[in-house]
Amino acid sequence: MIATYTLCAILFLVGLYGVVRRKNLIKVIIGIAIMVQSVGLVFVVLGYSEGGVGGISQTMGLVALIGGLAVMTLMIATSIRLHQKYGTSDISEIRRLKG
Amino acid sequence: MVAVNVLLGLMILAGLVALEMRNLRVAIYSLGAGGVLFIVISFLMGALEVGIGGVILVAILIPLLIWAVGRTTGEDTTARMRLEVNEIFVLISIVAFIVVLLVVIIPLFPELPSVPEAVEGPMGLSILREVLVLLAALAGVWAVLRLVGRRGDK
Amino acid sequence: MSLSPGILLITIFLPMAAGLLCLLVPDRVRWGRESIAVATTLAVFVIAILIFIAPELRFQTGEIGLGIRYLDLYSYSFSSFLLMFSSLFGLLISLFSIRYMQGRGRLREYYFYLLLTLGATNGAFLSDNLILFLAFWGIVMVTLFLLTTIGSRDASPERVFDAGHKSLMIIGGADMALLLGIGLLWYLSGTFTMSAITPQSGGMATAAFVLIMLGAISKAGAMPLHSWIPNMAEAAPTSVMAFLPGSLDKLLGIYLLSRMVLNFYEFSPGCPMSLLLMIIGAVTIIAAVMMAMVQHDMRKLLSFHAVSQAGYMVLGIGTGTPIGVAGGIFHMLNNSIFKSGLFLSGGSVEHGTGENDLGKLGGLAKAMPITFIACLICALSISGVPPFNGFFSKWMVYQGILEAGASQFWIFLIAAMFGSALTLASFVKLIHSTFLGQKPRELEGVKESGISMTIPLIVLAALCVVFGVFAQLPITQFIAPVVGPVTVSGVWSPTLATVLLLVALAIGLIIYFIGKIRVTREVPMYIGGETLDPVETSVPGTRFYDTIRFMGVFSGLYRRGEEAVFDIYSYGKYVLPVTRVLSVLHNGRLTTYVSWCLWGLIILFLILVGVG
Amino acid sequence: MLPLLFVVIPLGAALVIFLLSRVWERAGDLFANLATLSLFVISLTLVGPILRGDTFAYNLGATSPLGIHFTIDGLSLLMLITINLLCFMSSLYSVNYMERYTAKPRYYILLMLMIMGMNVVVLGADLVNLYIGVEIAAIACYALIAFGVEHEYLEASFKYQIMGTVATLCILLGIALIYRTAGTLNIVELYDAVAAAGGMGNPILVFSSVLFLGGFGLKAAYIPFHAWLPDAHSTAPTPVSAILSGVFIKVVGLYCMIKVFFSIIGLTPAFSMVLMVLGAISIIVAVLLALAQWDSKRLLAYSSIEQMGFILLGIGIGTPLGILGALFHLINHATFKSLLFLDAGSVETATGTRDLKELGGLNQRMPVTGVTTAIASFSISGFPPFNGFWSKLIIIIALVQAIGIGYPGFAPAYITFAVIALVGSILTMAVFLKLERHIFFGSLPEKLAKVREVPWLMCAPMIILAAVCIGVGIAFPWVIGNLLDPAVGVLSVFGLGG
Repeated sequence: MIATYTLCAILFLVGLYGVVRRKNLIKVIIGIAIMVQSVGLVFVVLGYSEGGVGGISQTMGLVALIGGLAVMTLMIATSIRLHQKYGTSDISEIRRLKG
Repeated sequence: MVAVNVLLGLMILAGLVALEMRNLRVAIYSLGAGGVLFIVISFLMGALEVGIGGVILVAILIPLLIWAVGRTTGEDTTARMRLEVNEIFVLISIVAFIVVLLVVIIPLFPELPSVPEAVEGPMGLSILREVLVLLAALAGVWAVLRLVGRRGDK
Repeated sequence: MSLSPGILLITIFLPMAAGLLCLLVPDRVRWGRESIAVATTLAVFVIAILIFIAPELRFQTGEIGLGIRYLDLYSYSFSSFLLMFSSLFGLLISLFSIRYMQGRGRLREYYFYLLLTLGATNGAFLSDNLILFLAFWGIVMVTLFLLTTIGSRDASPERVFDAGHKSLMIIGGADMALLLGIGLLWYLSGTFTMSAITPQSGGMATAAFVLIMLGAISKAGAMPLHSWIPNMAEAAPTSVMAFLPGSLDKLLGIYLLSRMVLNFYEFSPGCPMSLLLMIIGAVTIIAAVMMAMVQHDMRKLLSFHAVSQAGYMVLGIGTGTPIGVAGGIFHMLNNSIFKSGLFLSGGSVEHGTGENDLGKLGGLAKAMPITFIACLICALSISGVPPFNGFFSKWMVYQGILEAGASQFWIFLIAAMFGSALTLASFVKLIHSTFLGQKPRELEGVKESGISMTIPLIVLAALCVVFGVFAQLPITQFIAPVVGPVTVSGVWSPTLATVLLLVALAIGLIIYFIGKIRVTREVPMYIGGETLDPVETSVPGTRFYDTIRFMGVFSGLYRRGEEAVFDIYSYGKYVLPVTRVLSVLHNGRLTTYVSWCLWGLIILFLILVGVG
Repeated sequence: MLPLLFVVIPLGAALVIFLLSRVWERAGDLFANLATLSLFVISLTLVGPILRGDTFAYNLGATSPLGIHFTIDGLSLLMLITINLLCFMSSLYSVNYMERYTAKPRYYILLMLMIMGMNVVVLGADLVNLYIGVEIAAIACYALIAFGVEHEYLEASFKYQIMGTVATLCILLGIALIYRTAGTLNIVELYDAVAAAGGMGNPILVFSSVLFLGGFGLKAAYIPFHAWLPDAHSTAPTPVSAILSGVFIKVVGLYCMIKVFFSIIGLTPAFSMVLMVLGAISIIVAVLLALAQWDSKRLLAYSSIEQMGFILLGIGIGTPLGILGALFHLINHATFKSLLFLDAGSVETATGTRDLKELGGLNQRMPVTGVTTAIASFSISGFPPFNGFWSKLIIIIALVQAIGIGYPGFAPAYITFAVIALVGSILTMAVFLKLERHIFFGSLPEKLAKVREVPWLMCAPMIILAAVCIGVGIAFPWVIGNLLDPAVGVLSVFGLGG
């Protein structure tokens, strides 16, 4: 099990790495998607026992996935509009707000 | 468990590919592959609901992303790394975080309880809540995709 | 006659309610607000006298936790005599304002704030609960700011606001110290009820003392928290100056300081805190009076004296001896009388002439006799000339210093006396350049101000004389009940009094003449054969003490004084570079922002999971 | 059934607005205001029953996290009143203000969803419901921030979306760990279950509470998790900014944190110290940042972070008095900060700019805005008799009191934090005097000579909120007795010294 947990953690960190280091809007969203999947997996692994995965854990995993999906839909919409407005998808150039 | 671990390893690989690819379409397909692996893992472990959730996720997210790439840019042209204070700070931060998180959590895993919990539980109303979340997101998308936000603009 | 304790409420809430009424009175009702204000303050004054005559009164509502009551009012000797005087000043100022403020904008607000201030001040004197006291004390600060923003005639809106800003920052900042001090005091004594607090000692009590002292001296205007007064003097209406920094703020600040010394802290002559207060007092006396000597603006000159006089009070209370404390409190009372008298005379002159610059005034003695005489009496009073009241309170302070023990204290005595001399010297300048000397042509046709403005002046000048000639009266009636029996027989001790007096007069006159001789010599009569305006050839009183200003040692100090090095407020500007650095760090990059979050998590993990 | 109303009414209003907006353009104005007003009134009617000790519960469906479970206790009622009062004010203000944006019905729909989300957070009897509330409110909030669909709106929204999602994922992970360790998600049952699982002696629970600290911290925006807030709060449409700064960050951030640290895990000395340190840092850094701003709404946004610091400091003390002060400051900040945002919006509406350098002397031209801003500024600076004075006072007194009854060995820290809080207060004064100086005092620039006061429908909420600031300030014993004591009663049982 420890190996599974560790791999889930690594998957989460890979997603986080994408969020922090990638500057393309779509790449950032991909990073978020990886994180969402990893959290979903954490629930599955946490709820896992010989007989299957617990109902509550599953429900919460579902919450994570659907919640993530909802947010990402909005992110995609926003990123399209951002690209239209700024003419770039580079998040490090989208910084009118500072100070 | 071994199979799950292998699949997880593949997911990580797919994730890395998705993040590193310059071609965004390939990156998204790679993410989709990761999603499929996710679904497989869920079903393998017996998590039917999460698996269905995964299917929904992949089925909606991937086309959306492809569509978004079509509307924006197909190529990730952002520079990989510049020698700037900011970039170095960010790199140090993420590396430090990864190290600290792993150092902190690996000793925790044995502490995690392995008491089995009740396997079945009615999905019931939890679906209703998911619907509400999706509703909010739809309303949001509906608002954000307006072409003109303020009266008098353009 | 027995009064119901509920009468205490009237002194607080009647002015406040009347103030709200003033806010609602429409502009077309002639004299509506003015009559409301005068009638209310008169009523409050009468009630305050009744309360003073009556024995102790206490009004309480139910407890709301932590021993705090919503209202907990208590009148005893100290608070009721202060209540009487604050109401008196309220009455005089509203009388004075009728004419003085006539025709200005924002009158509606002016009377509202004025009455609110009076109510809150009365509330502060009466409240027996530190929290309630703090609330009323704070309201007075807010109304001070609001009254300042009404602004004098000749100041730009920016300047007016900046003066208000400065006063609010300094008093407000000191109030924060006061708040913490009150918290510590509560922690030590276990109660917020002022009459139940027993004198505390020890390290934390000393910290509480210093913090509360900061609050008190910022209100009273002693150094180093004095610098709001001169700025405000230039920007606020003179009646406001007479009302708040001139009288009520002094009463409040010194009241708090005396309560601290008398009731809350183990204060003995010669203890470190006593020394601290005495040093603050002495430095304030000298430094402020030095600044006052070189001012050109009448209001600013008066305001530096307001600071300087606060030094005497702090010095007197700081001695810790009964006579010294009594002297400090008596001086607080006297100062409020002659200082508001002086500010109001200034206001009267300003009302008559439209001018505040001493250089442009002169020769008004004949045109404004009542103002002149009132101003003269108050000026002699403030300089400590017998038989006016300032003399006695200062003398009591001197005696307090002598009784305080340690032989090195002669230095405080010297400072106080020297301060008196310089005060006299600077008032010679004020009187000369306003009422004596050559009358500028622009001021022909200036007439004495109307009766509503002269009555307050007459009352205040009369009080100066009465409290001087019959000094026993206020001391036995007002002050002895607070600090215990005071041996005032020494007041007439001829040797010391006379010597001090003569020394003071002599120094004052010497400085006066030095200044005068130098200036007269420098004024050229003709330039290029043209006959000059008599105004320019007259001896302007404003230049009397430029000699001192340019004297070696002082020139550096004065320059620094003008650069506001001694102004605690000016150190605020050093915050700005820090804010700029922080601002630049927010560079708009999402990645940077997320990295900060990561660092936050890293540190939390290390601290909580790693260690724990 | 009663708790369900807080969800059904906004949801129903959203549906009605959606259906009617095609036919009737102004349906949104009517139904949104009706909904928020009725919610506010309903929440007020609950004060009496709650004081008598009643609690309201509503359970729909199966066992705890799978069904929908709501409860109303003292704390949630306090939050409900605050939320719904401010949302009512904002929706009233929106009627005129939102005219400048297109597609007003969509705005109202999102607003209703956000209100519903916040209500769900407060009502939720288990962590999953709470999380769902956070998620709904957050999604609606992202969209509302982006509502102007111009450069800044989208940028602020996107950054918040990313950071907010990272936060919700942290929260979710925390919930997962707590669930597997304690075996339940019901908040009432969790306290005992967590204690049985070893409480803070259990490293898993410590880990998950750190995740909560980070996740809810990001939502509550204290330093260093704050960076999204100034962008989001300053660019969002003003009524939304008012809700965001006024209640949103408190409901989805602080309220949840209070729940976690007092109703679930229980405070430990280490967490108490961490909360206080975070609070103190937020106070000082944010107020300095606010001092540097020239955009009125950005200044207010930074000042919100600072005020969150005060609340966090109060929570961190952990004594009943500290929590009382924190909750009192929470509702006070909600009123005066929303008021300040509405005022800034009015100034922007009237003059077309938020740049302090271009404004000045508006007191004569905009009396209502001027007076209400002055009241709010005095309130936030902690001047008596306004409400901010009392809550700051209580927090300071609580810190002093904690020297005696707090955790042993923390005495110097309590004093230090008190000093920091006071220094922060002084700087707050400077910040708001700057705002007053550059907008309402000083001389009126020539091009603003024709500025007029905003319409009465925008003035009304400002006046009401100003009246609340004064009213709460004068009648604070009533507020403490009727609203705050029941709320603290829910928590301090588990806190320190209770």
